[in-house]
Amino acid sequence: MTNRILFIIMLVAGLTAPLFAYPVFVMDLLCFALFACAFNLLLGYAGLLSFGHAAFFGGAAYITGYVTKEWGFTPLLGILAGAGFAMVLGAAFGFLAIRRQGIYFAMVTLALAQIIYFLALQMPFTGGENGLQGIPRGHLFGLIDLNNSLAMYYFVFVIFLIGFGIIYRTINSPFGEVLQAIRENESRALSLGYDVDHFKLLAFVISATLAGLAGATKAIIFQFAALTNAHWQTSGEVILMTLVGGLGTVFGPVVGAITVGALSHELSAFGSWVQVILGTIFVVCVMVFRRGIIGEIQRLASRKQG
Amino acid sequence: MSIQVILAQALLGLNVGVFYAMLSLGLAVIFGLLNIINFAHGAMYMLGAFIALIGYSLLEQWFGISLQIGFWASLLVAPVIVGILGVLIERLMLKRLYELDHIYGLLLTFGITLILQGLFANYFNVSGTPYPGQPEALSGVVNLGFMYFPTYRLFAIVFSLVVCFATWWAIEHTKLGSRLRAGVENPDLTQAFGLNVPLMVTLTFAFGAGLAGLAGVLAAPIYSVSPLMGADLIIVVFAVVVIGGMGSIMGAILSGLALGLVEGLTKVFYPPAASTVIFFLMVLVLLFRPAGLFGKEK
Amino acid sequence: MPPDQRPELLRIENLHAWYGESHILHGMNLTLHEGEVITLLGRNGSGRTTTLKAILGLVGRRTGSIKIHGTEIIDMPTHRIAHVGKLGYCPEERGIFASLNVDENLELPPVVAEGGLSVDDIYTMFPNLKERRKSQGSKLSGGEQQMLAIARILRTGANLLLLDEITEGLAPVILKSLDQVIRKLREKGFTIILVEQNFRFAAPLADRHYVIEHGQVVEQIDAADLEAKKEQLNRHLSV
Amino acid sequence: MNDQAAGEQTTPSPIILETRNLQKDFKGFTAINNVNVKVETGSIHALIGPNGAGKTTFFNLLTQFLKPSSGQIIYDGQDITHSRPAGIAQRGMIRSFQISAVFPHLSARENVRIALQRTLGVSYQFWRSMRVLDQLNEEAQATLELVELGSFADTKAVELPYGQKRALEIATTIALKPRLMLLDEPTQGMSSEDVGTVTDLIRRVVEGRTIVMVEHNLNVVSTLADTITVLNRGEVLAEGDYDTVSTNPAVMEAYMGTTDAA
Amino acid sequence: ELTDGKLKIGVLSDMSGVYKALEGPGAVIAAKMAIEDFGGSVLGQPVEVISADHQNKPDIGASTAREWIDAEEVDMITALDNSSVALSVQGLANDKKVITMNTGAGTTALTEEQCTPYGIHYVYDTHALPVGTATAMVKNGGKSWFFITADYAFGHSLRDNTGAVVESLGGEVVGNVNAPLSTNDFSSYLLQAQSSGADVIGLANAGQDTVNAIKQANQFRIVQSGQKLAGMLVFITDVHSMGLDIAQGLQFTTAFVWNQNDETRAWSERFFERHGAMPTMVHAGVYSAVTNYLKAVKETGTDDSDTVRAKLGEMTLNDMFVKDGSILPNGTMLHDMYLVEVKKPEESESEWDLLRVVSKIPADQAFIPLSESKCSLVN
Ligand SMILES: Nc1ncnc2c1ncn2[C@@H]1O[C@H](COP(=O)(O)OP(=O)(O)OP(=O)(O)O)[C@@H](O)[C@H]1O
Ligand SMILES: Nc1ncnc2c1ncn2[C@@H]1O[C@H](COP(=O)(O)OP(=O)(O)OP(=O)(O)O)[C@@H](O)[C@H]1O
Ligand SMILES: [Mg+2]
Ligand SMILES: [Mg+2]
Repeated sequence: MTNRILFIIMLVAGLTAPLFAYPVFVMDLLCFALFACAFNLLLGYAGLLSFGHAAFFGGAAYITGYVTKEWGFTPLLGILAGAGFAMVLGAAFGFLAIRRQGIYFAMVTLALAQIIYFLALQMPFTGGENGLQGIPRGHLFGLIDLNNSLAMYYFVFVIFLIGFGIIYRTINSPFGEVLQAIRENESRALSLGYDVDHFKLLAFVISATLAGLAGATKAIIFQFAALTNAHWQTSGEVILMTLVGGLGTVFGPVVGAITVGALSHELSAFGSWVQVILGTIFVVCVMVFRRGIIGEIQRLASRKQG
Repeated sequence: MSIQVILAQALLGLNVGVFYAMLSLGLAVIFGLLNIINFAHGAMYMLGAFIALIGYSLLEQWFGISLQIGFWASLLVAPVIVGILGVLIERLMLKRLYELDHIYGLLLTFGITLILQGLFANYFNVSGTPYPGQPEALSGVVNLGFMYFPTYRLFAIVFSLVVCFATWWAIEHTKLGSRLRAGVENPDLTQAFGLNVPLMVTLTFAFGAGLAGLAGVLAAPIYSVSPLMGADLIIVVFAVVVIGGMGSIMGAILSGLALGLVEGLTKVFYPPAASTVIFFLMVLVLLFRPAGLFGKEK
Repeated sequence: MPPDQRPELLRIENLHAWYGESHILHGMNLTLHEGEVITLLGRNGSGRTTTLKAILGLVGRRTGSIKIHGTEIIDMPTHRIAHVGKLGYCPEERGIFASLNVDENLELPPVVAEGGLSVDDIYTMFPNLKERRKSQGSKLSGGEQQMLAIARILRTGANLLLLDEITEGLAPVILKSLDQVIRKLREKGFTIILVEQNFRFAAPLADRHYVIEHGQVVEQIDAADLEAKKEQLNRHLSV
Repeated sequence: MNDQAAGEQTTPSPIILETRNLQKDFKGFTAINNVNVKVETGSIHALIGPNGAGKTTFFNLLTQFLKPSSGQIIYDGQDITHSRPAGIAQRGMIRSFQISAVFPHLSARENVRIALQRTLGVSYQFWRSMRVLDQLNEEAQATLELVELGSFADTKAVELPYGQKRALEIATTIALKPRLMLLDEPTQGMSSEDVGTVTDLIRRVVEGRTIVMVEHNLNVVSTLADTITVLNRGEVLAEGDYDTVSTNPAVMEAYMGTTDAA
Repeated sequence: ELTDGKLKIGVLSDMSGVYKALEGPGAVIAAKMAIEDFGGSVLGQPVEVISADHQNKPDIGASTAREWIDAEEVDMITALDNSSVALSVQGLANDKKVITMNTGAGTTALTEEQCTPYGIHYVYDTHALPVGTATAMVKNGGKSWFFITADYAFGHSLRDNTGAVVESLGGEVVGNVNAPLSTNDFSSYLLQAQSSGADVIGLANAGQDTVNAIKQANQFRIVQSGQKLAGMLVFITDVHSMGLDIAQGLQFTTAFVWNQNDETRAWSERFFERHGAMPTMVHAGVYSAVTNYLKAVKETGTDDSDTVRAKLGEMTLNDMFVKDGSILPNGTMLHDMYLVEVKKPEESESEWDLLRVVSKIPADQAFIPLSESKCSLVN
């Protein structure tokens, strides 16, 4: 019920956003929202804390940038290539990390992501510290000029909706049900005949792919693939976004990404105070506001009903 | 490449290694015994360095107190102040999170890190302020035959090693370690046995924090004091703790030293990988020894 | 000296206890004299475990009065109760620390009074444990964990023992030796509260039985009256 | 070993599970030593023995939660010594745990449904709606009724009292329609009337399946078990029906702790 | 007339990192001083300044610039003190037809391979820097060089150009090691340089990195053991923070010395009052760039980028920073540079009296001549 209302709000807000906000900025938020949703699928629903998701986000951006710039891929194909790369990378990471649990899992993903960061810094095609610049936005289906920021915006919005839809469906699927069971009691799920590792791996790959989708899209929007996106702080940021919005809620990551993104943007004039303010918000969230924004709303709503 | 060069670089590696060891030790105490992932450990290290800096050169300017806290005094004052901060953080905040997923502790300390870094970045140059208070007695160089090595760096190496091994001894040769682990695993029952778990936890946290502060003071004369000096370091130190094996005090110390060496030598043979080699090793270690080099399989 | 003329050790009056919102104990009253062994009987979920936990301050909230040797402990923090009351607790889920080995588990609880058993005594009593002394708590068999849970409070010198379902999962051969252990402890003057499903085990050991239903004492039966009241007891314990 | 039993029946019962020289060492400690056990199809086979004898370890080996150090496990004519745990469950060999194992934050119905869902073959389909699972509700309810949990279908497992948690666990296990059920101390921690319920339950569900159980409660063992294997220090001490085993002096000494008959 | 009714200048700089002291907040002050000195308005409209921190990250720089151009309608962007950032912003601004007047970045790529019709390179580049310094050092016997290079566009460009100068004078480059931007411990790299036995250790980095490297070289007695350090890009703020004890005798190339003459001194003292430190060449450059940009707008009567850029190309620039300067089609601002030496402590008369001019490097020698330019706009 709440979800339906929220979905309508999100749809309307998304469709009208370019009217009252700077489109590129909203597109950036959408990318982070999708990224956070993908991350949430893993942490909120499979109970796996990945501290290396920036590798998929940033890695996909490089691939998309490279294939569109150097091989002349169309933007759509380029984005798919980026997401596809994230999928493969996700499978590899997953294969190595899934066998570990809890904090070890987080650490392995972090270590693997640092290695990707290293490659991004050292490989010739990424441009090192300079980043991969001048990625063309190109034409969608050979027709629509994406240099037009409205066209670009709605293209991004559609990508976001598709990604969001996939995640929503995954959570509410038979697969999602098994994931939850695994999170609750892993060895019991195993003894019931579920190949726990396969389920976790699939969840990991879906999450990585969609994180990659977000990063690939970002590369086209900004015409840039940069190290920042692959840095561990980006992995940290996406965790924060998810938590602020509400871990394990469908819309939480979206709201979290918008809140954190908008805050850092609005506060950027305050220099280092941004950090202080964001830090304070997180501390407050963790201490008294743990369900996150959406989680709290849902609690209030259900309390009213009940 | 001559043996001298390798030796010189190894010594520099050891220099880095003692800082890894000290930080990962503090982290391992908090992380391994209390199960708290203290992301703010890097910020506490930074804080230690700033306390030394402020104590030495800014007290008068800031607070109008004509008092100078020299380097030696800082070695005591800074860990105590950082330890008190640790007590506050633990008592006022972390304490309420123990029943929840560990991720909340991580997030809280992440937030605290942002606050601390941000605060200092407002007043100090991000790229660093030199610490002027290096004691005269340690300012020379020692001729080691194959190189000139700054006396202070030698002092830092020896001092850190002493602190690390003393801590290890204290934890392993008292019941403290097992009591803490029990207190974390099942605090209710441990208290029912008559152990004051909250106090133990607070003091341990404060101690770990104090170690970070101490490392910060030691680092100040070598590196410039900067609000971000702990930011990237913390990630590396996490890796060191994992490689050493969570919960293993000796593991944290030894792997800190060893990885400092490895990193130092990588800087010679393939400099670009120096900042990443530890993560490669971490992946390898976790693949073949999931519990870390010194960790016990759970 | 007949048990109820000995000095009073524990007096619980009008004890209420809650887990979060749920109100579990509804005014318990219970008295225990030094050297007595009593059992708390009742069906699953009647609140026996909760009674023990309430004594130790391990419930969400508790009101009423609990006095040990005349000292009110209702407002005391948990970690002081063990020392003040010289008591040892063996929880129903055993509470073996997975991250500690057998030796460490055994030596964990601090000594609260003189006169506890030495580690060697304990290993003589439980030879199985001796063999496994370097094993991680999590790797012990169910029964080994149970033995360890009992063993470790015998070391502390506590003389008031709260034992929750200690016979669960033990082979008859171990039960026999456990029976001996309890008897010995009783002779030595320990005061014991036994929470037991295994009535056959508990009945011959206890001086008195309290029957608990819905968080209240509904019946108190002296050992001597047990035969006479058997029927009543059965009514309480089964449907 | 089962010659006698086989001789009494018109057709020799096939053996559903067999271990050959099974062995498990933990760092210099042998928990299971050269164990040969055969379990007949359709029987209730109890495993008893003093604490630490290796019963749970034996279960863990059967279900591949632990890898055997040596020896073989033959299930249904096939060597499963090196299969994956999930694979074994998929072949119809399901276990319950000594320490209660449910999905605490799922309702009783969902707990059972998770088990039923596996046979539906949709578990990897992340693109399907969860509504495909509604077809299982009826069967889930029926299974819950079987263990007298019908009225608790919507209760979260964590909120169930202990005895009912065990019942739920058994319901989940049955839902998989196992051919071979491994129950580790199913009555542990239950009051006498719950023990009765569970004993009845086991008797009821054994129709058409085989059960291997670890149990300390000799009442339960004597009423339920067709065959009993006694383990001691990782080795088979005795085997046979209750009367044979309970009068075996070695068993009496090692397990009952007496020399007179139980 | 102004297309959008106002003129906005963006100062995009490193406000918090390694380059904060040499450009950063001081650049905003310099830009504001230029506007005030110009009268605060042009063509009847007020001139605004906005500023932001690019954090030395090219993506952050580019997205800030994009937002400035799209949403704030910024007409000119200056500072850009990081070569990676400058390249990305110049590229983006070119797409959007906005003038950039880079005062802080060094790489010659800005006016060579990646030159644009709207990009102007104002203060110094990695060709101008070594011309004076490296020439002087090689001539004094520093034949073999080992580089410690900041691992990004600027460092690489500086190392390559310096290497080329060294080799053209008959010297040789015996080794190189790349150190990440904002390294706080150079000791390992310094020891590698030491063991290479090179005569000169060339520091192809800037700002705090250079300061740290020089200080640590001092700790390890590298200069005392006979090797020379060559700071390829040193600012007066760096010298100030190192102190004369450590820095004395260091030679380097600069475009501006604050106490060179009365005009520079007068401006610098005004700047000092507002900023608390004497201006670097980059601060002075920002002032000059903004002033000349406003002049061009005023004279052409429009903020149209093509017109203004054409006008800038025609003007001869003269102010306290530059004498007879001109802007080439590839964007290079041609002007004289100076080889300076850090004074000995006893020579210094005041806290900021730190440098002595050794020689002047004429504009035509300092910068790449148009005839050799690789810029596609030139040929
Ligand atoms: N942590 C808890 N939170 C909420 N309710 C609880 C908790 N622990 C126990 N309860 C409830 O309190 C009631 C009494 O439980 P208690 O454990 O005291 O029963 P018991 O008599 O010891 O029975 P058992 O034989 O099951 O151990 C039960 O209804 C149980 O569901
Ligand atoms: N992972 C392990 N590592 C080392 N030793 C182990 C491990 N698991 C079990 N053991 C040991 O193997 C022996 C057999 O254990 P097991 O759990 O099989 O006993 P059990 O027969 O089930 O006993 P109980 O009736 O007490 O549950 C025990 O002594 C136990 O300590
Ligand atoms: Mg109980
Ligand atoms: Mg067992």
